[in-house]
Amino acid sequence: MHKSQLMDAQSEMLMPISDPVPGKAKTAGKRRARSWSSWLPYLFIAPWLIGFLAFTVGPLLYSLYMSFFDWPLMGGERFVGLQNYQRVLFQDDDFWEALGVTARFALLYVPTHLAASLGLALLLNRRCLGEGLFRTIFYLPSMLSGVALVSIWSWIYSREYGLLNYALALLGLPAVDWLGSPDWAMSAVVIASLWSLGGTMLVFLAGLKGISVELYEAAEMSGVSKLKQFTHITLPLLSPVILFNLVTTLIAAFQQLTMALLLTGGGPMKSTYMLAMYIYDTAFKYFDMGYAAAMSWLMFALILLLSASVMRFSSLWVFYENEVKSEAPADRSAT
Amino acid sequence: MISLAARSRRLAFYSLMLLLVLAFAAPLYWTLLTALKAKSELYAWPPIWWPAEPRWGNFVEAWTAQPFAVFLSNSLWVALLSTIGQIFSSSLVAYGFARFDFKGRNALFMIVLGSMMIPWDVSMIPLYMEFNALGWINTLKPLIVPSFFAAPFFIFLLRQFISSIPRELDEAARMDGANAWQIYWRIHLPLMAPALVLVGTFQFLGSWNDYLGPLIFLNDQSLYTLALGLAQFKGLHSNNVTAIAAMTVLLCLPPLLLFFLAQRHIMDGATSAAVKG
Amino acid sequence: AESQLLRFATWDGSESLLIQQRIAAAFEARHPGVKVQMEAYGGGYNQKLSAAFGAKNPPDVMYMWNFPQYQRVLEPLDDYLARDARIDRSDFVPGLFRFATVGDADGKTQRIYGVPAGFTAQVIYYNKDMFDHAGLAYPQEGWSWDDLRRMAIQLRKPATKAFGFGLDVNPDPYDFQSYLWSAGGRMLGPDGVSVQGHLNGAPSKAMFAMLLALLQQDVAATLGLGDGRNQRQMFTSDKVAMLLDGAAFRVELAQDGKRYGVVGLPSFQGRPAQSVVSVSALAMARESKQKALAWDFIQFFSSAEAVRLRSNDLPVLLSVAAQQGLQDDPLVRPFYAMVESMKETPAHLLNPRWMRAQDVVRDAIQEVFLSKQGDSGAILDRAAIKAERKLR
Amino acid sequence: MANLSLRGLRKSYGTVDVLKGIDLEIADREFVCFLGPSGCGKSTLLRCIAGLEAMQSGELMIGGLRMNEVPPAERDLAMVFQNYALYPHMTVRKNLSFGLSLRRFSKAEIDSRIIEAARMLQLEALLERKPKQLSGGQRQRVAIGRAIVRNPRVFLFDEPLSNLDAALRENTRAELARLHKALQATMIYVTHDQVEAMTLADKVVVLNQGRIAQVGRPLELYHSPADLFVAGFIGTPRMNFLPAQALATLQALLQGLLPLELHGAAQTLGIRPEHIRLLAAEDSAAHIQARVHGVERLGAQSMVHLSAGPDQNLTVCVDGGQLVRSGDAVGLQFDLEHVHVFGADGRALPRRLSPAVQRALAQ
Amino acid sequence: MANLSLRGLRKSYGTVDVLKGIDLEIADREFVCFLGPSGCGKSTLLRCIAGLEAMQSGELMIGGLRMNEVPPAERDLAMVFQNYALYPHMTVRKNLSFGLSLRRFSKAEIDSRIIEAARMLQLEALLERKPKQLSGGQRQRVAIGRAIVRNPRVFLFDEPLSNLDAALRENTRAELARLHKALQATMIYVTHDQVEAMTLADKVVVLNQGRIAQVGRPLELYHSPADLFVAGFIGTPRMNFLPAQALATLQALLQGLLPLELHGAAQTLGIRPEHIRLLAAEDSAAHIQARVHGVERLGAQSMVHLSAGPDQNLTVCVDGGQLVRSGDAVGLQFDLEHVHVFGADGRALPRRLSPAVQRALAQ
Ligand SMILES: Nc1ncnc2c1ncn2[C@@H]1O[C@H](COP(=O)(O)OP(=O)(O)OP(=O)(O)O)[C@@H](O)[C@H]1O
Ligand SMILES: Nc1ncnc2c1ncn2[C@@H]1O[C@H](COP(=O)(O)OP(=O)(O)OP(=O)(O)O)[C@@H](O)[C@H]1O
Ligand SMILES: [Mg+2]
Ligand SMILES: [Mg+2]
Repeated sequence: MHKSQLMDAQSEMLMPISDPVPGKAKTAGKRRARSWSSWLPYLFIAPWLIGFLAFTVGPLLYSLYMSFFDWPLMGGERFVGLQNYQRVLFQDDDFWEALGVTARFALLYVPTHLAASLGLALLLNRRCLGEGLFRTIFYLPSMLSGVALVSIWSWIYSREYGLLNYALALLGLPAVDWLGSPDWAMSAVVIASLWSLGGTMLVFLAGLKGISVELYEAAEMSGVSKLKQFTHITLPLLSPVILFNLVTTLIAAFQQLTMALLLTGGGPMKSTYMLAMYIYDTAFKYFDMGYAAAMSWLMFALILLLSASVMRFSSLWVFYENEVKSEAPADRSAT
Repeated sequence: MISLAARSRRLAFYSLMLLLVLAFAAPLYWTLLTALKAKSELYAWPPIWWPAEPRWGNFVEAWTAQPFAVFLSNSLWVALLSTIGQIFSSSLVAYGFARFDFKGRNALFMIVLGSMMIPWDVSMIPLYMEFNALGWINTLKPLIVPSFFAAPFFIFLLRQFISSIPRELDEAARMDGANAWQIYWRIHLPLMAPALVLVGTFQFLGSWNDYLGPLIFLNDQSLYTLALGLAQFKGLHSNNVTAIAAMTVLLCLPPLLLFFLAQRHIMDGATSAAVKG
Repeated sequence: AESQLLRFATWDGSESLLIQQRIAAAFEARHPGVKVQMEAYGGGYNQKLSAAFGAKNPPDVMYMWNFPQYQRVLEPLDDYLARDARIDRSDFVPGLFRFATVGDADGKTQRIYGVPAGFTAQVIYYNKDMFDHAGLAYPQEGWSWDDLRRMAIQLRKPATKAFGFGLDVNPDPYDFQSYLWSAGGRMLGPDGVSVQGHLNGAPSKAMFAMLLALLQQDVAATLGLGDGRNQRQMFTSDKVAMLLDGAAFRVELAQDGKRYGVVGLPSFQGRPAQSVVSVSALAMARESKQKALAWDFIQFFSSAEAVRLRSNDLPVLLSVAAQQGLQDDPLVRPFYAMVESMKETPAHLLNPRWMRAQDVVRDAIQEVFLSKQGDSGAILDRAAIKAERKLR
Repeated sequence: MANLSLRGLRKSYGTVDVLKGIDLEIADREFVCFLGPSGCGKSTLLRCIAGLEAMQSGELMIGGLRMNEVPPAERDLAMVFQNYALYPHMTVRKNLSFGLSLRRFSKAEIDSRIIEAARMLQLEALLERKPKQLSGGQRQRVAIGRAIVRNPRVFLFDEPLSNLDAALRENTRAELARLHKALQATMIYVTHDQVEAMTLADKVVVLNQGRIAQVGRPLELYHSPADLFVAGFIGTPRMNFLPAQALATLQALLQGLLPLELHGAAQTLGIRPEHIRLLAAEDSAAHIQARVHGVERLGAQSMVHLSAGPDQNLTVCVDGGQLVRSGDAVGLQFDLEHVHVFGADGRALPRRLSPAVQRALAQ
Repeated sequence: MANLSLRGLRKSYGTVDVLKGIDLEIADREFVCFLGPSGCGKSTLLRCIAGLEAMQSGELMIGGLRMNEVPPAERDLAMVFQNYALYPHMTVRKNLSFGLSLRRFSKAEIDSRIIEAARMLQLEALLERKPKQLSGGQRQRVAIGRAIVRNPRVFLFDEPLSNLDAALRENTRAELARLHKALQATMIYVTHDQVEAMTLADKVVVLNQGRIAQVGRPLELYHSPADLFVAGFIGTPRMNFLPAQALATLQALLQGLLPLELHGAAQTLGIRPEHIRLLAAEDSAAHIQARVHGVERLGAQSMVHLSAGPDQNLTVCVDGGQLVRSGDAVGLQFDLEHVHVFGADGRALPRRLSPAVQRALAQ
């Protein structure tokens, strides 16, 4: 399959289609075509490539460079080699603590977020009256800027005057100190973050819309229950989208900043103090840029590792419609 | 006509939807409520669901407190241009990654994914320096131009979507004499419509609500975007809740409207009936 | 004349920003060809400023409070002050310049890096309506925490969820220093390195215990979390009768037409109360290309004319305050009194690395007040050790 | 019991009326073929029966029970979709077993059914492939397989053999016939292949533009088409039509065919290509004269295209061995017992059936 | 000039060898049909010619130029895909015009071509619909239309008529034949319908498991199949095969057919259903005796299934009017000039062709 794709690519061209022309012109055209076509894919990805080189690589390398310095931002950097990394890994309890909190958050957030947004997408995928309105409303919280969301949530979570405790009281349940108790704060942040699942939900929805109705019809005819249709048709065919959402949600979980920063400020008692916030504080509160850069790079490596392993195992469960896995082991090198 | 079971199923479905609507609309409703309240009503207990006398004037007051009209036009420029840029550049790149096999493709794609994970904090200052060197600081360029160079998130998203467009369509177009560009432009772009609506929505909202970018790259107030204007309006010391709520409501109206108009393009079966089998 | 652009960064928004724009306009009127570019960074002030400094593209003049942190990139102003006859340091509220004064790297020479533009001390605001409703007399200067506690108990109304006093359990540790100082404690020793024996000294612990008791006995509302974050609104909407706050709150209350009074901080165990003072000052970037003009602006900003315009701030100039009769205004007098009460030095002026340790203190404060069942003494002991480590 | 009964079934897509009132009875265990031009509504009718498409009005009964509101899954039908609708992510084996594994069949039972279906459809070697790795005909066979492993009360086949080669088609056709006998299920079968319809069906339903044109046993349609449409549609090559008035000789022919009172009504004569004999030009037995303008040789037979006058084209089917050339002038002799007569409204006029035809129909 | 020449073309998917060395010459303006069982590689071969599939080895020349590296767009071919591959987001009109507008045809030219194609395929009323709103046959017609509006040097049709009804198919077939004449393009046509192959093709290529089994003019394949596979594959119902040794009478028959020296090699006799006559049982002209075990009535003809011994099943094609019943005992008379003889390796032994057959082949 690898080879055939390669050939496909090679024969794609960006030249106007000429009429059949006599031999000589043809060969010339052919040569031009071949050199063109080997460049062609790069032309398509050029926007990213250029942008990446222009706006990402430089700053990235610079931050790597910074991570080898004691860099107090306000002047006077000093080369310290690997000291920053050593300090992060071996001397900084706060880093590990924040990492633990982040992991806890990710563990709570990623599955619930994915499940909830998939669930909503499934509901929205039904033809029904006012579906556009439903879509819009479910997406609403995602449209609010972080600041607005946070003030809303502090109102909802307020121990004394909060809506949530009001509701609990109506149900005869005791009030919960959502943001004031280290036991609840994490759940509070997770729940609040969940409210903005609109984006993920829409991605799922668009994915669902791409699954041919006929497959469900066929399954329906075979008497396959809705649940089995979901597990055996929807999930596999949605798997590329699930993978996308999984990876991006994972990344988002690790980079989570706004909600916790604004809602709890990392507290109470650091129960929601996550890695991204620690890096943020180190950079913009303590002005310790070198150290922040080192932590950033470690976090980057960590996320990369996680995502890479997710991607790696994805071949076991992700089904790509257009990529048939060939039995030949020799061909397995290509995706 | 409709059986009892079907009817009760439908009833259950709509009740569930209604419940969810309540849950999801609550935030904005509360914001609206806050915007209409008098300050003394903010902490009324038990909660009130509609202010005794709604103060629509709060909106006018909030709007005129700052040159929000200027901010609005800046925001629109930034959001619209970057949305256009993002839609085209990302789909182009995604198409490149999805439909070609070329040397280093997998490695490059891993880099695309990887660059999604770069923590923003530390590359911000070097980026600032770079834009400064380009003379872009205190212009809208840093907020617009990078979107013309495809964001990893969207590349990844679109690539996943392209992977479900039947290759037979590419082949048919090739037979019809379309070159790679035309296949992208005439076949893939329209077929990606649902996903492009997402890209557009996300990018528009991202630009619209972006606070950090404008904060860092803009100095002059006449260039501020709404989100920055709002944050700055909030200030460090004052906490004018009603005005902020009013501005928040105003701020999310344009994206709301746009989204409502765009979402109908997230329709089903974009590629069904394309091929048999 | 060629037009000159002066960049001026401020963290203010709303009305204060408008006032500053008016000052800038007045300055421009006086300096033809000069345009003052107001850069209002709002809540992102620190981040924006650090990025701008980091990229060596800072504004010429900026609001500043944490001088030790920014010291290296700021222009020392001693010479300007010395040379400029327009500025009379003795007219400034005493003690304010101390906040803009930082020791050099060698630790010997002390230099001034900013000219004060605003200040506040902490006082107790009380809600006259709530007091009247409860039939209570208003607090008087020279009162004590016991008085406060008694009043609070009487003001407490569980039905409407109204409290007599609100305690910020998630405070800026800087502000929290008022409590500790009033008890004879502090966060950081005068040597700038020892936290142990101070944060967890007996006076500090006593203060913590007293405050914790207020919460535990449901006398004080827990502020600083949830919508307690908007503590001022809670005061305005009659949920909290007494609130510790700075001068800016006056402006909001005046706008809302709220009936309120202010009184100095209560004394603890017979000691005179002490408040921290927060000072904002104008500073000049060391990298500025137009230092003369920048200085002119700074000077103008602190001139009587500008100070009068800045009606949202307490006047930094005694002469202006006197002119406006503020020293006699019962709603202002306590601020000046509390400024004078300050004997201690805020921790951040003692050690430029304090910000790191400060977060440890913040966590400790939260832990004491939120864990509630925990042994506050032990918490403070642990925090002191950790904070000290951060300072090294 | 799986008899179906459709009453007044209507269906439209937006403004496009597709089914315009279908009334049809299908007996239990009957094998019914739907025939009709492309786009006439066959698939739609099937989908309505399956319950995949809601009808605008009308009633559908299966086994005497109203089915309109019953979801497809509960109707106990299996369907082969015209465009297969294979599960792209499942192997052929999974595609086949998917519907079974959910009904808690034992592993052994499932396997044996799959093996049986795979054998019958010659899919044994392909069981582990995914649909993308199959040829068009192979995919179609998987689609058939998926239906037959299910063993339902009613089968719905939508052009199930269209992509198979002749040999395989013949085979599969035979297997389906065998299956029909063995399973005792009702089968509804859409096809464009008349041989299929003729050989398989107990009853053929001819549809035209959303209406039923005729229902009858296969030979009935062949020998007594109800109208011009059915006459022209059934039989390949198609029936030749001649205006009754055009040629005096034809007028004379009517004598033996129709009751006298109907002679005036006769508008069109129809005669199938296989019922015309080619004679030498001017042979006195010839009914009309014509000139050959084309010959298609199919091996066993040849199709001779002739013209008998302006706009009077005919096709005649002759033995493959017979020698005809383009340009030849020939005489045509009509097999009188196979001449059809149609009125002005296009409906067939009642003609006398010869004993041979009567016998054929009686069989 | 659009003659094609394929040399040693090989193609495999992973470990599946699909084309195992194809050598084929197609002349300019020739109409070539590919026939072969499902899955034998017809579509793959077409895709290789189109350039959509890279071949593992071999060479493809069009008009004398090597095409292996030339992209599809430049080969000047049009293709009808077996699975249509319609652009789902375009209306029928846009689907048809897409290829033309890419080549910058004038608006008027595009319109006139579309109108012409729509007329020919009876798509006029559907031009503004999207593929989703079409029936299966209508989609297929759009796919055909998309190719023919293009007017290329070479057409590739992959089972283009499989979903059309008989009448429409006949029509379209005729139009394609006309088109072929008018456009003077080379046409390559995959079909399972032998009538199509026979009527349309100048040359038929029979494929079997990735190899070419025989190439020849249609009647050549019918009358002189090269081997058992082709003999069995061409002609419906399929040829009857009898072991040459099984019946003494058959041995005797060989006399007239084969040179003496080959008699020993003869392993299998083949005789088509249409070349057997049904006689009364024990009629002395009968070559063998058999018993009817099934009759399929198709109208004009009936298929009689007989058994002449254990595992000796035959099919005979008789006139539709002839009266036969299951269980009848009959005699079978073989038309000797149509008996085929095959050796042990399955290849046909050179038989003497009767003058009639020779004439037919010469035409
Ligand atoms: N991607 C693939 N991987 C493995 N085998 C494949 C793949 N695609 C096709 N094949 C096999 O190649 C063979 C030839 O396929 P092709 O589509 O050419 O058949 P065909 O002659 O067109 O058959 P049909 O008449 O059924 O369409 C088939 O046996 C098929 O199973
Ligand atoms: N979604 C739709 N919107 C509008 N018209 C439709 C839609 N689906 C089908 N049709 C039309 O309904 C008619 C009947 O379609 P149907 O698929 O039942 O035809 P069919 O008899 O199966 O034809 P074929 O033999 O070509 O498969 C067709 O004319 C078709 O164009
Ligand atoms: Mg159909
Ligand atoms: Mg094929």
